Amino acid sequence: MVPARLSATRLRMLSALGAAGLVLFWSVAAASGIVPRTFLPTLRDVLLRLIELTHQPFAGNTLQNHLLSSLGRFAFGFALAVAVGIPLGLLMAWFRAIDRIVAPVFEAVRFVAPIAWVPFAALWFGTGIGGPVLIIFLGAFPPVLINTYRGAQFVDRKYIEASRMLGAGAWRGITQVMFPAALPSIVSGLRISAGLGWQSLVGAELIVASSGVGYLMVKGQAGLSTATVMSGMIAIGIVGSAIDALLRRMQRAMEARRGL
Amino acid sequence: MHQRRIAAGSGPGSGVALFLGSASRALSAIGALLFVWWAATDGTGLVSSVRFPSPSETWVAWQQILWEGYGSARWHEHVIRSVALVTLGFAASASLGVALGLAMGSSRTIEALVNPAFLFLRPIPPLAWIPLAIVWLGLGDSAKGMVIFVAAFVPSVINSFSGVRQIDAPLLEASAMLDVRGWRYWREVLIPGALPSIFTGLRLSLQASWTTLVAAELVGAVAGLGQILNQGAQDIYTAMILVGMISVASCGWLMTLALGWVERRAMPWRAH
Amino acid sequence: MATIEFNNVGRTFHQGDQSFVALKGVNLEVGDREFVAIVGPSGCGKTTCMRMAAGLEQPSAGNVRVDREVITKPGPDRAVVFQQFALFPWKTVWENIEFGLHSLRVPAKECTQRIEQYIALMGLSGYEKAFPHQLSGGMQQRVAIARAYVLDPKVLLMDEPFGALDAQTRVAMQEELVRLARRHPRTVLFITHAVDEAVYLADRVVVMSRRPGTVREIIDVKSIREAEQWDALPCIEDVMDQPAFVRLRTQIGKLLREQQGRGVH
Amino acid sequence: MATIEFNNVGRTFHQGDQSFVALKGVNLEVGDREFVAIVGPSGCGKTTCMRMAAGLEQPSAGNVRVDREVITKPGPDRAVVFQQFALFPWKTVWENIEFGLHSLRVPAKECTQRIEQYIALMGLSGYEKAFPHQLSGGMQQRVAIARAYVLDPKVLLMDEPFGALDAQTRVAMQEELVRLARRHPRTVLFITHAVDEAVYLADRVVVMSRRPGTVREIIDVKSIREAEQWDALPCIEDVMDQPAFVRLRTQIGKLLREQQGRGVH
Amino acid sequence: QPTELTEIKVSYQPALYWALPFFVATEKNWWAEVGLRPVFSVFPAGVPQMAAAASKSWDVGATGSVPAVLGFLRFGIRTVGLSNDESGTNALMASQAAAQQFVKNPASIKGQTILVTSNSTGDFAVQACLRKYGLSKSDVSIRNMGQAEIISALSSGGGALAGLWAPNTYQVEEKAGAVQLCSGKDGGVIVPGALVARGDYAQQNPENVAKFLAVYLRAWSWMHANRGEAIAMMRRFYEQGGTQVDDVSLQKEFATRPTFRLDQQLARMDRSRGDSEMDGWFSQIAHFMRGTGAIQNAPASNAYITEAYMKRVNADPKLREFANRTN
Ligand SMILES: Nc1ncnc2c1ncn2[C@@H]1O[C@H](COP(=O)(O)OP(=O)(O)OP(=O)(O)O)[C@@H](O)[C@H]1O
Ligand SMILES: Nc1ncnc2c1ncn2[C@@H]1O[C@H](COP(=O)(O)OP(=O)(O)OP(=O)(O)O)[C@@H](O)[C@H]1O
Ligand SMILES: O=[N+]([O-])[O-]
Ligand SMILES: [Mg+2]
Ligand SMILES: [Mg+2]
Repeated sequence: MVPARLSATRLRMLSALGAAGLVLFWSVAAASGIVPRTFLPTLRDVLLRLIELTHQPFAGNTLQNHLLSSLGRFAFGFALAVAVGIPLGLLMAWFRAIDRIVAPVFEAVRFVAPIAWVPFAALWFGTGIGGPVLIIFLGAFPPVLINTYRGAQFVDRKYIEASRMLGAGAWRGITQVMFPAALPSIVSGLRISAGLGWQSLVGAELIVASSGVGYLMVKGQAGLSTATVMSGMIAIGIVGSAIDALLRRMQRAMEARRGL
Repeated sequence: MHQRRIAAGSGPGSGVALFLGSASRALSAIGALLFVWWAATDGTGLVSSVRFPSPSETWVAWQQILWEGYGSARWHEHVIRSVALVTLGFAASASLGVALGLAMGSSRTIEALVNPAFLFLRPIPPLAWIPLAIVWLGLGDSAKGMVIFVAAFVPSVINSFSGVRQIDAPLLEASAMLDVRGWRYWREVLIPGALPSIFTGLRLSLQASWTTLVAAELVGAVAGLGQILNQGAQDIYTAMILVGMISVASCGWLMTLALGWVERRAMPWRAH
Repeated sequence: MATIEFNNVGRTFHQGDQSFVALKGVNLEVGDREFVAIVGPSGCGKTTCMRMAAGLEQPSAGNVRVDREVITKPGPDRAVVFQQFALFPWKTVWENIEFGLHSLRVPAKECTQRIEQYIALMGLSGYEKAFPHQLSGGMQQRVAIARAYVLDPKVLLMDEPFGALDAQTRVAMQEELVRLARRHPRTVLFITHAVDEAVYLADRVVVMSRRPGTVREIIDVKSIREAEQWDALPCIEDVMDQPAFVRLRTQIGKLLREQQGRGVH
Repeated sequence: MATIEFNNVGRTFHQGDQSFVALKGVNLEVGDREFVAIVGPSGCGKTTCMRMAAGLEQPSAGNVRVDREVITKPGPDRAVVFQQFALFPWKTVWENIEFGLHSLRVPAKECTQRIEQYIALMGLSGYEKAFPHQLSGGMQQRVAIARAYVLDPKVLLMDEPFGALDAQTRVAMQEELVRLARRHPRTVLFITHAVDEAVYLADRVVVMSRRPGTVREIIDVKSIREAEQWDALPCIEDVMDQPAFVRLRTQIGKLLREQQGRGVH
Repeated sequence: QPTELTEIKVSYQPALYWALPFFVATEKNWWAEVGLRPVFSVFPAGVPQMAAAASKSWDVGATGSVPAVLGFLRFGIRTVGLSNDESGTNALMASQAAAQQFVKNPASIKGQTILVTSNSTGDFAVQACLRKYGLSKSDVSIRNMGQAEIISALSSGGGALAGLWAPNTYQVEEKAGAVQLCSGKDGGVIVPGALVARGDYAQQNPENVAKFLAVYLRAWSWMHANRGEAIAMMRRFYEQGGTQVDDVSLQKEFATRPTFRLDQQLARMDRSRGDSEMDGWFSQIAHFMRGTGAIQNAPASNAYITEAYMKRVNADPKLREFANRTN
């Protein structure tokens, strides 16, 4: 049975319950002392540190400024991944020839970690914005491409056939049929990709380190300040969740439109 | 019903033929790539070897790691360690991730309960877990396994989840009418219906496992392909980094081929 | 015992900010082991009615009861043949038909026997191991019908089940359905757009009016059929030649045409 | 000028290791502006024939030509109404109908006018902005038909287009199709499982035999229709009352029953 | 003539002792006095710093001795001076729990696992210490990890022995009670820090390199003369780099890490009687790097260490005076 929709209040209640569970788990683990406080600070410690970081600079910047410079790099790399990944995925699904050229290379290269490219990124771009953007791009690109490609490939043939029968060429077939049909899968890909792009940030910030949440976390780790590291994680978590929430909203709007 | 028609004439090839087909295609792509690489570096000197290693330099590095070793082990030892680690982390996280994704997809209550934690923990880089992994699990394989697990978990969950949500409503209704519940509902309706999407997720999880390996092997690796990359980066030994990259890429590619084979077996109703 | 009751049922859909009344004040009682056919113009809400009886949709007003129980969810006591047949693409013909039987805990041997029987009956022999995508449209629909019949349910809900069948198969199916209905009478709600099919099969024919859909008229066929002993006639063509049949068909056809109204000229 | 030729067409499917001959030695010529209907038992290969004419599938043997050109791919010169109507779920009714017109570079104003005309004709007024999932089955099929008609193509390929329509709409559609076909004659290949529909609409009726599907017989209707001046009669019921019509229907029905053979008793 | 300032791209790593002069000189506005306008780029480690030289992201700077040698081999980076002698702060550390045992009986290190960032100055110091204890590399098992991971492991009990450098050494001492067992100095080796310049840049702009060196030297001269003020600036500089250590450790930086005045630099670089002292130090480093497999052949030290720029500072009376100024 299609899972029944829940009322808004019920939904909020359950979500709150889930969040409370997470906090409880953390508190119990921290209080139990199984892990020394240096390594698992209490929620309170972390929140205090988080607040402190917003007005007291650490590693040269306040938390929000670190976040801002990270976001800038992320936006660049992610936008590039989307701009290349979606069209390429659709083209690969529509034209066999492109698929045959791109797929083998891509299938191999995507297994190389974005941070493994750090040395090359540093060699090619030095301190320029290109290095971090390349790293984030490498992280964010594969899920966009794969989900677009597979989503497009698994589009019910009858739609593709209908569009061909109605005289639509490659352009309209791709943009008006394949793309909307694959959209649910593409959005799933975007969600994963945003997550991975955001994660590659730490790697990206290994190249030019004077700002960014990744930099802040590395510094916090070296300074044995787990609260700082966790503040960074929370900041990343919040921003990442916000991006994800945006994408999920898109996903739901689409589901509703199609009566799913 | 119309999706069948496209490939109908050829019929599903045998696994071996498919493998050989994609292998030969890949080989020709690799050949072309090798040539372009050679032409750009050794051939014309367009790209200086400061920026990118040439094939000859890479060959030398390859010989070095093959016979003398690099990063405290020889090539095959690195490969074996990494493949074992990735397989373990991937298998554990994929099975749990798919299960959670399916559960979230099938019940809005579970979705609402799990979402806060999931959404929040998800964007945290695997790298960021390393200090905690060290503290919790020490320097052994379990710490590395944990980092790989965390990374591979997410794509499995998301794709399984959306796979369930994409199943045609009439099919779910039909199974409700036929009173199919519990384990049978999962095995015969939800899982097969979500399978294409689940496999998309598994592919991404496999990739995440490999890409996280480099990070994971910061947790004190005795051997492993991530170790080649880390050490190569510390030594600015670009040719060796490339050897590491090619090794990782080949391993990942081969594992994907295997996954593709499983996928075709698992979905006999699809015209491939 | 199995009855279906629609008590003042209404259904409103929301399209953006507009709301749109599809059904209003539908009252209908299907007696135990009664065969009721619904005819009505396209879009008048027939499928919606059936989905509510199936428990796949909830009424916005009133309620639907089966055996006096208000329906809230689907159940195996009511088998459904959908307008779009909803076969599982990942199951073979055999597995699709077998699927619902498992929930009924039918012994394995009887299972096999029943499935084989319906596969033969539906002319699907030789296709047991084919997947739905390898079948023609008509064959797929036959599988969907077999999947419902094989359950031998108390209530059978059928939404234009013979729509995609060729004429011959259709006649065979209708005759089979009549035979089943008479031999093991059960409660059937049957949607069709073919008036003669409705008259041939049903005890009563419900004519629905267009938007907002409601029950326009209910025509009793059973009393005439029993009076004229149609069931004794060997085949459908003979029934259709009966003057009473022709009269009923004309009457219902006229009612329908009245509902047709605007739109298609 | 638009003709369709099937030259010794065969089609074999592979199911696992087995191969299975669906069509064998099909020869058929549809003349320019001729209306040919195909009837045949379910699964005999009608849809497969049409898909080959559409260019969606390739014959395993022989070839299919339109205007003497061997068909290799789909094109807007041949509009198709599918058995399963394949509306785009993400487009509204209006957008679905509009889709094909874009490829034809019809001026925007004429576009709007033509779409409006067919929306009215199909009784879809008021549903322009609805999505397919908000429509009833019959309404969806009418959108699919409008989507093909609006293109005004030289060749029209229709696979049981009226299958899901209610009787009244169906008659209206048939009359409309006849009117269109007579006023702007075009080449039509029309699959149906209703014999009277075939006789009413077609210039020639092709009866196919079951597995492996091939042309069993071709019946000329046109000469009789012209001789008896059916087109002068006001409505379909009148045509169906003509003795020549009844004779043809019976003849084709008998042929079909012969093909039915095993399976459905 | 403040409008005529020449831009020079300077690279360093944050929160390190030898980078302090850049901070001080900037605060004091000394760059402009020699006609330079520095543009800084900061790197988390020597490796990306060297790699960025390939795209000319910087012209001059300071770095560790290992990256300096690597930088020459890969990208033709020249070593033009000494930043400091960090022999005392590249050290083998023991965790709080294990320290007692190893202090009492260094021989018990045999068979243990040591966490090091391989092919780093820390690694170099650890190997020197092992030699001092009469052990060889094969007597222990070495694990390669980043410094941050080593800190986590050492302080959580995940590891007992590790090679670290300052200020990481202070972090584990202060916050996890770790103990320094043996420094590079104890092991009898010198771990220098390098002042570097991109090869082609140095050749084309010898004047700018000399000015850069003069500014760097002046900062040290001033700091040694004004210790109190220097410590305060150091704290600020470290905090800016995300490192917080207490005053004791800051004092220790000055106490344990000698720096070199102009005359001392020249003396260490003097090749009039064969190889210079500095040649010897770097040769040892290069030899060690060959041992780790980082490089195939150790380059001759005179290929990358050039005293020409230091001499240039000395030859120019104005620059010489500037470099030695203590105010
Ligand atoms: N989910 C929905 N959202 C909006 N409108 C809907 C929805 N489902 C059905 N409708 C509307 O309700 C009306 C009744 O639909 P229903 O499918 O019950 O018709 P029907 O009588 O079965 O028609 P047909 O004979 O063509 O199958 C239609 O006008 C349709 O547009
Ligand atoms: N992809 C396929 N793989 C295997 N068999 C197929 C495939 N497509 C069609 N067939 C077989 O070919 C035969 C003809 O199918 P087709 O859809 O053309 O029949 P049809 O005459 O249109 O039937 P209906 O009237 O039921 O729509 C059927 O027996 C079907 O099982
Ligand atoms: O500068 N070092 O990274 O040694
Ligand atoms: Mg309906
Ligand atoms: Mg068909």
